Amino acid sequence: MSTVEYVTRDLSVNYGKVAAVHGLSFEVPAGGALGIVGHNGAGKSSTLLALAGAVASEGTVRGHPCRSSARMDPGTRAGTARAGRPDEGISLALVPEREKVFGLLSVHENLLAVNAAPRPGMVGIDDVYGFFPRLAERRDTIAGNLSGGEQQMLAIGAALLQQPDILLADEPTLGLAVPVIEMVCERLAHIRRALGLTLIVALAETSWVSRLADRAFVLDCGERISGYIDASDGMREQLERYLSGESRDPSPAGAHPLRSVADPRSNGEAAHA
Amino acid sequence: MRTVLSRPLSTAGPHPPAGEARPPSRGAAQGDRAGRRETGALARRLAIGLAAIAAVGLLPTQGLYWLALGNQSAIAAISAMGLTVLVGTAGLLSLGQAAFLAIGGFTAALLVIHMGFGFLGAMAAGGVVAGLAGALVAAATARTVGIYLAVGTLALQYVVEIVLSDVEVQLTSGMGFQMPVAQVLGVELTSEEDWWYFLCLMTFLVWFVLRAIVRGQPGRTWVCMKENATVAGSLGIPVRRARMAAFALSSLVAGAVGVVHGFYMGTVQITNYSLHLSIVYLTIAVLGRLGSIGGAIWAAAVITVLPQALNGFMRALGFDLIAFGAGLEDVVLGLILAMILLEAPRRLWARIRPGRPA
Amino acid sequence: MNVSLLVSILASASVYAALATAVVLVYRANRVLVFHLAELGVLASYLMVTLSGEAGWSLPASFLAALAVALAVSVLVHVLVDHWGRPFGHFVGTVLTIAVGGILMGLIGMIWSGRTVRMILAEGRTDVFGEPISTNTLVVMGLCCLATVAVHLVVNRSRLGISMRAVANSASLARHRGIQVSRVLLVVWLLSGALGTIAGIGMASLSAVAMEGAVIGVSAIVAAILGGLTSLGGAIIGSILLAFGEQMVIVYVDPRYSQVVPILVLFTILVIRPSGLSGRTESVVRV
Amino acid sequence: MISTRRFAAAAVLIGAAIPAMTCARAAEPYRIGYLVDASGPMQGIFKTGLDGFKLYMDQVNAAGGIHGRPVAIDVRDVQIDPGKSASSAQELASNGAIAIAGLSLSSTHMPVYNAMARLKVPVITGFPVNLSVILPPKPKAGVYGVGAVVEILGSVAGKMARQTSPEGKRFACTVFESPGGIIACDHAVAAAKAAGFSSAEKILFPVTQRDFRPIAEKIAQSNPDVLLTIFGRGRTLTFFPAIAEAGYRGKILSAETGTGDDELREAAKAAPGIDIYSYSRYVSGGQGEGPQVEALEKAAHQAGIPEVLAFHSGGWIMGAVIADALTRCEQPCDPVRLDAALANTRIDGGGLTREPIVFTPTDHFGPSSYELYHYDRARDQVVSTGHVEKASSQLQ
Repeated sequence: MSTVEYVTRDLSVNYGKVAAVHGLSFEVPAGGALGIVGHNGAGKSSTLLALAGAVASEGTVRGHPCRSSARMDPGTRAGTARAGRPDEGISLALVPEREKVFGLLSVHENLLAVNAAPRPGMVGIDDVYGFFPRLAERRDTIAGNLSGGEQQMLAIGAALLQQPDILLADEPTLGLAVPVIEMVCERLAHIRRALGLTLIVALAETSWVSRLADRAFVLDCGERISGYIDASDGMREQLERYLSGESRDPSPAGAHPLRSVADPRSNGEAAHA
Repeated sequence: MRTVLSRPLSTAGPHPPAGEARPPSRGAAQGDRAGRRETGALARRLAIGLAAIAAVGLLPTQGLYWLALGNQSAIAAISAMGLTVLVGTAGLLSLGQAAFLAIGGFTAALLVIHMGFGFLGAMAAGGVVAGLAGALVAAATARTVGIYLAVGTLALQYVVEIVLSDVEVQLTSGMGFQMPVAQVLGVELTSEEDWWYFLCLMTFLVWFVLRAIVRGQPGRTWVCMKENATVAGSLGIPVRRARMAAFALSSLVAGAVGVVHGFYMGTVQITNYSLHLSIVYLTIAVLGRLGSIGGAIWAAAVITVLPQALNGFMRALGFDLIAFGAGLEDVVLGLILAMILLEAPRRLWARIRPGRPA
Repeated sequence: MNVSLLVSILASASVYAALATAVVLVYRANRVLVFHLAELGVLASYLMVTLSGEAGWSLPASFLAALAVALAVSVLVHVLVDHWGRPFGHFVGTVLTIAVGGILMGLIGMIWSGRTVRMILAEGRTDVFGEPISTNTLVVMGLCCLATVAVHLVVNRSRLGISMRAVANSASLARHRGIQVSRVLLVVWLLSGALGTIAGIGMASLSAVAMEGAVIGVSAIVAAILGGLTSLGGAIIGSILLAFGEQMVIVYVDPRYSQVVPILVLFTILVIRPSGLSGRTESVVRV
Repeated sequence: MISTRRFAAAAVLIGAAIPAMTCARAAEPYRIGYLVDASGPMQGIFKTGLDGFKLYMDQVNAAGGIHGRPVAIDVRDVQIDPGKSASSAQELASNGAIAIAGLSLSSTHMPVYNAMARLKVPVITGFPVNLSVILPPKPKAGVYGVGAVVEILGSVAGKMARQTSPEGKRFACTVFESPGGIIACDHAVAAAKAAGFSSAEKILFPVTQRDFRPIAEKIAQSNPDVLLTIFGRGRTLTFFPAIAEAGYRGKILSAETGTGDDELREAAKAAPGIDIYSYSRYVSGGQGEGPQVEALEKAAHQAGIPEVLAFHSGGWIMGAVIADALTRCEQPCDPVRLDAALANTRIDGGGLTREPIVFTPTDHFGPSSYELYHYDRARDQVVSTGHVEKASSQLQ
């Protein structure tokens, strides 16, 4: 396994006075798959947006959203990255939560409407049709008329065309039927193996975490409240415990010094400049 | 305090980014600042009141020309106040305000010349008919919002212009209705000075009534309707009726002032009420900070005096102005409208004094 | 219904189609209804007639110069509406174009002070089904149709067109897909400026280079709304219907009501079907 | 609420304008206010009239002015906006103007008359269009006209139409939609029927109409023998080619309310196969002969004006009327005394028009005469046919 890791260090996202994500740090090995689990409003989407460098204009991002360990100075594991933006060399593609496809364009046009910098070993439209044969059949239908699963496949296909090093998927299982979710998980695993793709997936409930990610952690109110939980039989129970608030790890290394562990509610107040 | 202008013109636009919560209020520090702001507002209101009374008294001494300008800005102020209620409070953009003035003016002309109505009677009748027309327009365009409504009122402006010019051609073979001298409670309004005192009184009354309405229950329903019509509907606000009331009130005011305008000019003819006039009234309403009824008064004064001041200034510089002036006025008017819309003054002001958050 | 009337209707329809396509193009991209295109066309026609007349330039050269100025103005309007105006919503953008229209008319008034000049693109007559039609009308019709079809092809066929339609569909998703939204919007404004110029010059040579030429701006918006404001095909259908209705009223009813036709049709459409004839249901809030 | 800072800023703006406005009071010349459409749709007609007026007044000032005092002309561009006309007239009157001259489209006349009646300042409306309020028996006080009263303009057209087409049956009149235009067309239609035309119709179009192709189709279909056009400048240029293309081959009689010989020639060249006549109260382009004609030609030549049009002649005559009234005005001359002087004016047209200009207390217009011209395609010249139609100010 290559030792290159993608590191997120002390990330925080603010919309005006409201802190959506606060002092978040985590790593994901290249080619690995990391799950971010948390309730609605925990800051999952804001984290993915910050990683992709696509936070809305009103939001401000601080810290290092995504740095490649290969380029960092080995000693201090910090580097000359631009604050608030992912490193230059890393390409990230986001599969959004709600608005996934251009509903008024056909499937093929959706795939054409991707503007990506050319890279060696390019993923072409034919490769996407290879990964998702169903899309090849429905090539000329208007994306708005596709089923939920097909739209999800199309969204993933369009993300792949951006030649990503890391694929960010925001709630890929939301609103899909169980057999469709099975198919999406199987396809994602196949694609990761074929392209050596790193995957970060945000999920609100725990039933499919083990199928999609090698390990996961729990996010609550913009902060990380658990260490890494590896994909195993007991993964679901552990995650449920964190989600229900039963247990809570003191925030791991790199937590924000000012904030006292005991009272998570005070983060918005004290931190505001 | 959130500036009113940045919200009113946008209809059911995108909601603020998800997750924005109201910041918790701060304890004692805010209390005394509110107190200070309260007395500050009182002092300001007093100063403006005094300035207004001084203006009413002083202007006649400035000579006829300034009186005429004062009268014209008073007429513009009253119709702009009506428009401010419609566009600022209720968020319904109308490009047809001049059409309602025309409806009021022509109604009065017909009643005065053919039925012998008096000035006040004609003014009431003109206002009511225009108000009904406004309610009808609101009912007809009920299913439209935002830009479609604007284009709908533009349609009204054209239709009224065509129909009323037909009426004018048939009845007066195009010369317009020659209005008799206006008589208010026995007093004949012949000289500019008489008109000045009457118009100031009317401006104050309309300002007072509109302000009471906007601050009262109708005003609140309109603001809810402006923020989000669907939510307002779900809260039990009769949106369709509130919308018709807003249109009716605004066009009632426009109709009444249309009659006054007809008597003041001595002639009622369709060319007095052009689309250009509607856009000028919109500029006045926007310049006067939509939502603040009083704003329309001083904004009307500025927009009426500005072209003359501009011409006088250019003439003082010795420019040959004959073919140059009219174009310059349009450019300046357009620039003012654009600057206010982009809140350039406020943003510029904030940049000059970085202390205060923009 | 003789040939010359039919040609006259088609010529007007082609001018309206060019302008309505520009209106739809901008509206789809950023929900802003543009009111300044006709004034831009009048400015371009005055520039062209001045250059080709007094300055003695050739017609194509003066056309390109006028086009360049119009495109520069379009870039300014793009910055004004899409960058400075963005926080205030698309509604303020629309009123901004009204202000820009006023400014353009003021400038034209100051420079050319309302002169009326005739500008003919091509002299002489050609026979169409046996009836002599002035070549100028045919040239204008050809020019406008060519421009409209070219824009339609760009939007529906080319990659640039697809990213334009993507931005029109959802600007935020387009950003996720790596599309430079503001560059696409700039192209949209440039195309609409070019169409406005060609339509303005076309109508000016059909009738006359005059400040009153700006009145076709409202007709173009009416044609665009007839077509549903979101579909390019609808804009063409709307333009043909409008030109046909207007000229029939002039010839068979009374010329004074020619300006009423587009407005009355629009009024009824707005009341019955606010989203216009074709096109997807616009996000009209049911009140 | 209004913030005091913003209100103060507005007050400063108004304050700055006051000094600029009142500086003219001290000067000693006779001040004549002049309203003109210099940048609107009718600019070709009214601005040319102003040029003619200035030519005359420059000549008067060069010769030492009137009673030793120069005549100053304060010009305001009011386009065709009634509101602006009235307010500009008030501004000029309050700046010391003892008379208002010129005025633009007929729809702006009544507001100016009403505003000036309040201030008892006389108004002299220029060529071409005047409303019938100045005709006897009871003309409006303080209002005079040297142009062409639309009723008379129309009825003369009927007779001229018979002159151009002795056996014509169908007559049509087309004009833009303004008070003056509509009244003129009505009277033309009536006079044409009286002169023996079996059918006569009126076709109106909006003031802003510039695309005449459909209207030309409509007229070509009804195919009148004589078509009277009462247009402003610029419309003839686009109407004639359109009607030619629509296949009309009859006669066009252009009322001299706005064409001017130069534009008539250019339009005629673009409309082959149509016989074009025009008629006007004032001669243009060196047609007539007389002292005033030469003086105007010479002054225009010096001022670099390429061709003298009927509007120059109209403006020149208005200058003569006002200068004559100022000379006879009881000193010190003020608006009321000037009005008294104007009320008994008699000056010779000097060749610019056949009938003298006569104003009396009961007739503020006087007799007028109209000459018929024909466009001679061979010599590319608008030539007089010698036929003159005299019209008294008593409406039949």
